[in-house]
Amino acid sequence: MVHGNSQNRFYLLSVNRELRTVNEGFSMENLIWLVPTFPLAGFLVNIFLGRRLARLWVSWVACGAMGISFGVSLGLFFHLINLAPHLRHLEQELFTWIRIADFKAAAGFLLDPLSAVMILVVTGVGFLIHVYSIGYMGEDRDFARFFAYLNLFAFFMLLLVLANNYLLLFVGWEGVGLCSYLLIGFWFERPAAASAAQKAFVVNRVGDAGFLLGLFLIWTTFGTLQYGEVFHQAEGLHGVLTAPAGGGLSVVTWITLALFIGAIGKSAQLPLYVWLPDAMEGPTPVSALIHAATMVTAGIYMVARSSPLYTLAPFSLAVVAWVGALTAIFAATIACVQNDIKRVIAYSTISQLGYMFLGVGVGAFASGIFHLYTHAAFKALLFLGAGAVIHALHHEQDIQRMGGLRPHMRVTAYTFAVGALANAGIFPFAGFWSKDEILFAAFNGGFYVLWFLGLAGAFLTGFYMARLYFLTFEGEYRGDPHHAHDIHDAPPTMGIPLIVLAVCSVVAGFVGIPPEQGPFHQFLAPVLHHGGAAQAAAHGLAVPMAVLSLLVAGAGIGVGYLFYVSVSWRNVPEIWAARLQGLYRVVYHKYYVDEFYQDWVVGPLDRLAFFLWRGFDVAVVDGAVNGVARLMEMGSWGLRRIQTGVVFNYVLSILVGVVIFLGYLVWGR
Amino acid sequence: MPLLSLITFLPVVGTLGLLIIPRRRRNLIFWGALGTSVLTFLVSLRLYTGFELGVGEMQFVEAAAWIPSLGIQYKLGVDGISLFLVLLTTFLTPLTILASSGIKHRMKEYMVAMLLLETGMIGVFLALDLVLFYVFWEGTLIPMYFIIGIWGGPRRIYATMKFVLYTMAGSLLMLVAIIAVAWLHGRAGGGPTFDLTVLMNAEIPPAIQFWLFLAFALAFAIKVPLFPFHTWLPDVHVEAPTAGSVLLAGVLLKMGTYGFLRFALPLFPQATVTFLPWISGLALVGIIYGAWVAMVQPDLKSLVAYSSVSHLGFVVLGIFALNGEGIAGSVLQMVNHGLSTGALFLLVGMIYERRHSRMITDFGGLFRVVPVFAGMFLLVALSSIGLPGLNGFVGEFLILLGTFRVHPVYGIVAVTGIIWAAWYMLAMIRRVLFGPVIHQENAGLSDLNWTERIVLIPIIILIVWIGVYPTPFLRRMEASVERVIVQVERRQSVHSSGFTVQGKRAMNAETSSMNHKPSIMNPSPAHGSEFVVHGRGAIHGLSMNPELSTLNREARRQR
Amino acid sequence: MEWALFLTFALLAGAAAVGMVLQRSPIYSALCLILTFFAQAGLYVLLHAQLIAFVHIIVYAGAIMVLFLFVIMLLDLRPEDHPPVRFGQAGMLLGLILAALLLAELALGIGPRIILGSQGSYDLETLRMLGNTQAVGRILFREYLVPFELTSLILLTAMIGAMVLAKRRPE
Amino acid sequence: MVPLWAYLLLSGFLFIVGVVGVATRRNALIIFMSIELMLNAVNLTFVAFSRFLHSLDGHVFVFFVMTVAAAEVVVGLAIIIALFRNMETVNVDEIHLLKG
Repeated sequence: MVHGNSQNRFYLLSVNRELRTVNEGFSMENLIWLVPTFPLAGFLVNIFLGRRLARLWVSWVACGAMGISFGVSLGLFFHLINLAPHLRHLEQELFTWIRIADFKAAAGFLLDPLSAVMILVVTGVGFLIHVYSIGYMGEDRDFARFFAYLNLFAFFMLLLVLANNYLLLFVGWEGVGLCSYLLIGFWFERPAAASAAQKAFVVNRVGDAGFLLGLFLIWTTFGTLQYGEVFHQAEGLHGVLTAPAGGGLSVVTWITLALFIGAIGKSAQLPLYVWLPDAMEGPTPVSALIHAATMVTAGIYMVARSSPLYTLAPFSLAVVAWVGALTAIFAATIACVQNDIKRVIAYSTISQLGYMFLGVGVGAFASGIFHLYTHAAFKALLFLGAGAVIHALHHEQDIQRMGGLRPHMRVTAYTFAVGALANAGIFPFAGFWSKDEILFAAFNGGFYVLWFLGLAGAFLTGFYMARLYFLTFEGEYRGDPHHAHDIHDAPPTMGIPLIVLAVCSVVAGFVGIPPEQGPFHQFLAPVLHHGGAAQAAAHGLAVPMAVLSLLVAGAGIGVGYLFYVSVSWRNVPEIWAARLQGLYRVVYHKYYVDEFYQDWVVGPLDRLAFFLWRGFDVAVVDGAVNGVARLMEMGSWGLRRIQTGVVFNYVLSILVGVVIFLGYLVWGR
Repeated sequence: MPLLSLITFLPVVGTLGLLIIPRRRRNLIFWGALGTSVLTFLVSLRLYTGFELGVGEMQFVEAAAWIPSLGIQYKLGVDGISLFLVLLTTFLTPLTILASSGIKHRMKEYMVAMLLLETGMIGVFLALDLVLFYVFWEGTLIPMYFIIGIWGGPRRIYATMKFVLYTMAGSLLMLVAIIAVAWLHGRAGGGPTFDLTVLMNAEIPPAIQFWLFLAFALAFAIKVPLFPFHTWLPDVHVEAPTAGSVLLAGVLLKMGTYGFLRFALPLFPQATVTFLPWISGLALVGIIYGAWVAMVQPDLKSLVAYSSVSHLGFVVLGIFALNGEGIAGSVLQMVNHGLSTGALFLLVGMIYERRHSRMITDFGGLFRVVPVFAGMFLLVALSSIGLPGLNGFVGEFLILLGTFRVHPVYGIVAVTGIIWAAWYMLAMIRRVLFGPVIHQENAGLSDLNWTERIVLIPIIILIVWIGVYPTPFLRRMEASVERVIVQVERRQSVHSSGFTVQGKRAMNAETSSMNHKPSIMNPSPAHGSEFVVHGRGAIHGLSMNPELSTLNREARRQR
Repeated sequence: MEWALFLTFALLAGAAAVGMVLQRSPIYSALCLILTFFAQAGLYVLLHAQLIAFVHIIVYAGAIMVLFLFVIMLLDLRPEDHPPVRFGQAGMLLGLILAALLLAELALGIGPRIILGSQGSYDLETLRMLGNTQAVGRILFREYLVPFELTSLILLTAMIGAMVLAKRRPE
Repeated sequence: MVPLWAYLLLSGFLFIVGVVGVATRRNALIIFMSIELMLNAVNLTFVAFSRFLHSLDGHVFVFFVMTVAAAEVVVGLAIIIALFRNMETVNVDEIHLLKG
C-alpha cells in the first residue's frame, strides 16, 4: 500500500543506508538490538522466576545481563570509533511498529556517537550500581523484584537512547518513568514512598503530555518521526520552519518548546522538579542510577538529539538556557540548608541538570552532554557513598545526626570526597572540565546574566558540597550512640563500585581536554549541531575564566569549611540562620513550592472533582433523570385511579370509544 | 458455509442444549456454556484467518429476504472495523463465563442469559440491515436486564431500570430515524430497503440529515456513554455482577461508538460535519470530566466506570477526527478498552469475592498479601493509562495524532487526558496495593487461583501483543477505515456546492500531499488558503490519502 | 318465500337474543341463546352454507351450550334477586341511545357504503356441482392447511389450560 | 333474493344486543353468553359476505372463529369455576382484581 508521496522521498534516503549495510556483510549494527535485549531477558527471568531462585542466581542474572550489555556496548563503541567520522551512523530496523494511513513508525535502533556515549554511561554506571545493589539490598525480602525492576529500567533507558525515531524514544521515555515509579515505590509499604512514586509519575506525565504534543507537531510538519528524515528535511525546510506560524513563533519553536516541556518533567527542572526530591524515598542505588546518572539526563539527551531543530529555534534555546540557569541556582540554594543526606544530593542533581540545560541552551550541545557524562560518574558516586553511610548507620539519613565517620569508613569517606570535589568543579576532577566549559560557553555566547547565575551557582555548589562532606564525615559523631561502635565500611560489592566510580570521577574529564576541542567533542561533532555564536571561541579568555570559576567554587568550599569545621566559626551558621530567619525559613521549606502545588493545584482540583461528582453528576444530571421518573410516577398515580377494576366500566368505555370512532368514520369526514 | 450466521447463532444453539440439562447438574451446565462460547471463539478465529487484506468492503456477506414486502433483509457482513469487535466479543465471553464459575443462584438461567447476550452483541456488529441491527441492538438489552436485575447488587432494580430506560429513550428515536431513512429512500424511488450498503448512497437533504443524525447520535451517545448521558454507567457497573460489568464495559459500550462509525457517519455525512464540533466537544469534556470525577470515587467499580467515560471520550474524539489515524486508533482503542477495562472489572470482581467490599478505603498493602493479583492489577492499570509498550498507548496515540492533525486545539486539550488518567489510576493503585496493610481482614487474603489466572493471562498476552506489535490489527482495519472516510468525503462533495468546487478542493489536496505532508502549522504560504478549509470543515483529513481513495472509487465504479 | 323464511329466522334470532339479555335466570338465558343459534343455523342454510349450519348446531347448541348448562347447574346459580339491568331510567335511556347510535351507524353509515369487490370462483353453480362440503374441505385443506393445523394447537392449549384451572389444588 | 344489507343489519343488531348484555349484566355466565352472541353475529357476517362474494374464505374463517370460541369457552368456564370456588360468587361487581 502506498502512503502518500512524501514516503517516496525518504525512501531514497533509507535505501542509501541499507546499501551500506549490505556492502559490509556482517556488521556490528546487526548487534545493536542485543544491548537492550539482555536487560530485558534479565527482567523476564527475575520477575517470573526470581522468587524461586536463590539470591546468588538472581544477582548473577541481573548483573550478568548488565555486564554483557556493557560488553556489547563497548564493542559497538570501538566499532564506531574505527569508522570514518561521517560513517558513524548505524541504523537497524527491527520491525514496523505502527503503520496506518499516513503514519508509520518503526522499532528501529540508531547507533551514532551520541547514543554510543549514552549506552556506555547507562550500561557502565548501571553495571556498577547493579553490583553495588547486591550488597546494599542484600537483606531485602524483595531482592529479585528489585533486580528485575533495575533490569527493566536499563532496558527502557537503552531503548530511549538507541531509538531511531521519536516515538520509540517516547516508549523508553515513559518506560523509564514507569521503572522510576516502581523503584521509588519499591518499599511500597511506606506511605511516603508510595506517594512519592505516584507524584513522580504524575508530574512526569505533565511533561510527557507536552512531549506528545511535540511529537504530533513534528509529524504534522515533517510527516515522519524518524530522526534522519526529520533532520534531513529540517535543513531543506529552513525557511518554512522558521517563518512565524502561530502566536508569533515559528513552527520549529513550537516543536522544540513542546519537546522541552517533556524534558522539564523528566529532568526535573523548574517548575516540574518537585518529584525528584521526594523520589529519594526509593532505595539509594535507585537514586544513584535513575535519579542521578541516567533517567533524569534523558531530557538533556533528547534536546541534544534534537539539536538540528533547536538550532533553528533561538527562542527555544533561550528558554532552555534560562530554565536551566534558574533551576541551577534555585536548587543550589535549597541544597544549602537541607539536612537529609540524599535530599541534598537530589537538589544538587537538579542544580547540575540545570547546568546541562544551560549548556545546551547556549548552543554548546557537546558541553551539555559532556557534563551529563561526567555528572553520571560523580553523582552516582555521591549517591552510592551516601548509600553506604545510610547502610552503615542503619537507615539514618539526617546529616545533623552524623559526623566523624571518616575514621570508621575510610573508603567511603575518601571516595565521597572525590565525588564532592568533582561536583564542586575543582581542578582536575571531572566536574571541573565540564562545568567550566558550560560557563565559558555561556560567557562566550554573550549570555552574561546566565553566566553570572551559573557562577553564583558554582559558589553555592562548593558550599553545600563542603557542608555535606564536613557534616557527614568530619567533626564528632552526633548520632545514635548505640550504633556508634559498629560503624564500618561497606562490603566489597559496595566498596569496589565506589572505588571504580571515584577513579572515573577523576579521569572522566580528561577526554574533554582541551575544552571544546577534546576527543569527546570531536567524537560527538558529527551528531550535534553547534549553536552559532558559541563557536566563535575567544580562547584567550579560557584560562582566566577557568581560574575564576575555580576560585569561586573554592571560596564556596572555604566558607563551608569555616562554617562547619573551623572551631572558631562553630556558631556562625546558627547565628546567620537566626539573623536571616525569614529567608532561611523560606529556603528551608524549599520556597514552599510543594505547598503551593498542594494548595493551588491538587487541593482545588480535588474539591472541584468532588463537586462535579456530587454537585453535577449526582445532583444535576441524575437529578433531572430521576425527576423525570418521579414526574412519570406522579402522573401514573393519578391515571391509575381510572382503573376501577370493574369490568363494566371498561366495556362502557370501549363502547363509547367505538361509537365515537365509527361516528367519525361515517359522518366525520 | 454461512460462517457469520454460524458465529452469531452458535450461542443460541448452546442455549437450547443448556435448556434440556437438569438444573441440578451445575457442572454440566457450566461446562456446556463454556464449551459453547469457546467453540464460538474458535469458529470466529476463522474470520481472522480468512479475512482478506486490503479489502474495505464487507466480507463473508450473507443475505436472505426476511420481510420482503418492507425490504427488510437478513444481511450479515464483516469488515475491518467490525472484525475485531466480533473477535473481542467471542474472546471475552468465554473468559467471563469462566470467571462466573462461582455463581450460586440460578446458574442455568445465568448461563443462558450470557449466551443470548453474546448472540445479541455479535449480531449488532455483523448486521448490515438497519432493522436487523435494531433487533440485535435492543435484543442485547434483555439478557443484560436479567443479568443485572437478578444477579446484581443491592440496588440492582434501580440500576436496571435506569439502564434500560436510558438506552430505550435513545434507541426509540433511532428506530424512528431508521424508518425515516428507509422511507426517504423509498420515496426517492429506490424501492423499500433497509440495506445499509444501499442506503449509504441515498441522498438525504442536509436539513433532514440534521434531525436523523441527531436521533442516531442520541442513541449512540447514551450507549457510549458520552457526557452528559453517562450517569447510568457508574450505577449500573456498581450493581452489575462481574461478568455483566465486563461485557458491559468490554463490548456493550462499543456498540455506541461502533454505531457512530458504521451508521451515523456514512448515512449522514453532512450532518456529521455539522455536529462535529459539538460531539468532539462533548467527547473532550467527557475525557476530562470522567477522569476528574474518577479521582474522587470511593468505589473501585465506579472509578473504573468513570474511567470508561474518559476512555470512550477518546474513542469518539478519534472517530470524529475523520482521518485514517484517528478512526483506526479509535477502532483499536475500542478493543484495547475492552481488554483493559474488562480485565480491571474481572480483577475487581476477584478481590470482591474474597473481601466482599469494593471500597478503596477497605484495602491497602495488597501488594504484599496477594502479589500475583497485584502484579496483574498494576499491569492492567498501566495498560489502561496508555503506557507505551502496552495496548492502550497505540490506540490513544493514534487518536490524539489524528485529532491533532485536523484540530490542534482539541488535540491539546485531549492530551491532558493522559495526565489525569495517570493521576486517578495511580492514586487508586497506591491506596489499594501500596502502603501498609491497614485492615486485618486483608492480611489473610488468598492469591489468585489457577482458574482466575487462566482467565486473565489471555487478556494480558493480548495487552502486550497489541502494545508491541499492533500491525496485524492495523493492517486488517486499514482498508475499511479508508472506506468510511472516502464514503463521508464523497457524499460530502456530492452535496456541497457543486462539482467545480469539489474538483478544486480535491486538486488542492492532491497537490498538497505531493509537495509534502500538509501541516497544521501551515508552513508554506502556498497552502495558506487550505488551512482554513481543513481546520473548519474536517475535510482535511479526508483527502489525506488520495491514491487510496481514488483506487477505492474506481473499484466501486467497476462494480 | 325466501324473504319470509329470512324474516322468520331473523325475528326469532333477534327476539331470542333480547330475551337472553333480559332473563334473570341463567338457565333461561342459556335456553334463549340456544334458540338464537337455531335461528342462525336457519339463516346459514338460506345462505347456502349447509356445512356451516350443521357444524354450528353441533358445536354451539350441542357442545358449548351444554357446557354452559352444566356449569350453571354445577354452580347451582339462582336467578338474580335484583333487576337484571342495573341502571335507573336515565341510565337506561343513555344506554339505549348509545346502542341505537351504534346500530344507526352500522346500518346507515357503513351498510350503504359497502361495495363488493371482485368476486371469487365459487358461485352457486360451482357449489352445486362440487358440493358444499367438498368445496369447503378442498379450500380448507389446501390453502388454509397450516392455519388449520395450528388451530389444533389452540384446542390443545385450551384443554390443558382448562384442566390446570379447574383442578382443585390441595390446600 | 334477500340482499346483503338485511343480513348485515341483523348481524349488527345481534352484536349490539351482545354488547348491551356484556355492559349491563352482572352474572359472569350471562356476560359470557353475550360474548358468544357477538361472535356469532360476526360469523353471520362472514357467511353472508362469503355468499355474495362467491368465495369460501368466509366459511373457513367461521371455522376458525368457532374453534377459538370453543377454546375460549372452555378456558373461560374453567376460570369462572375457579373464581366461584374462591370467591363464592359470579357477580362481576364483586370481583375487581384489575383495580389499579
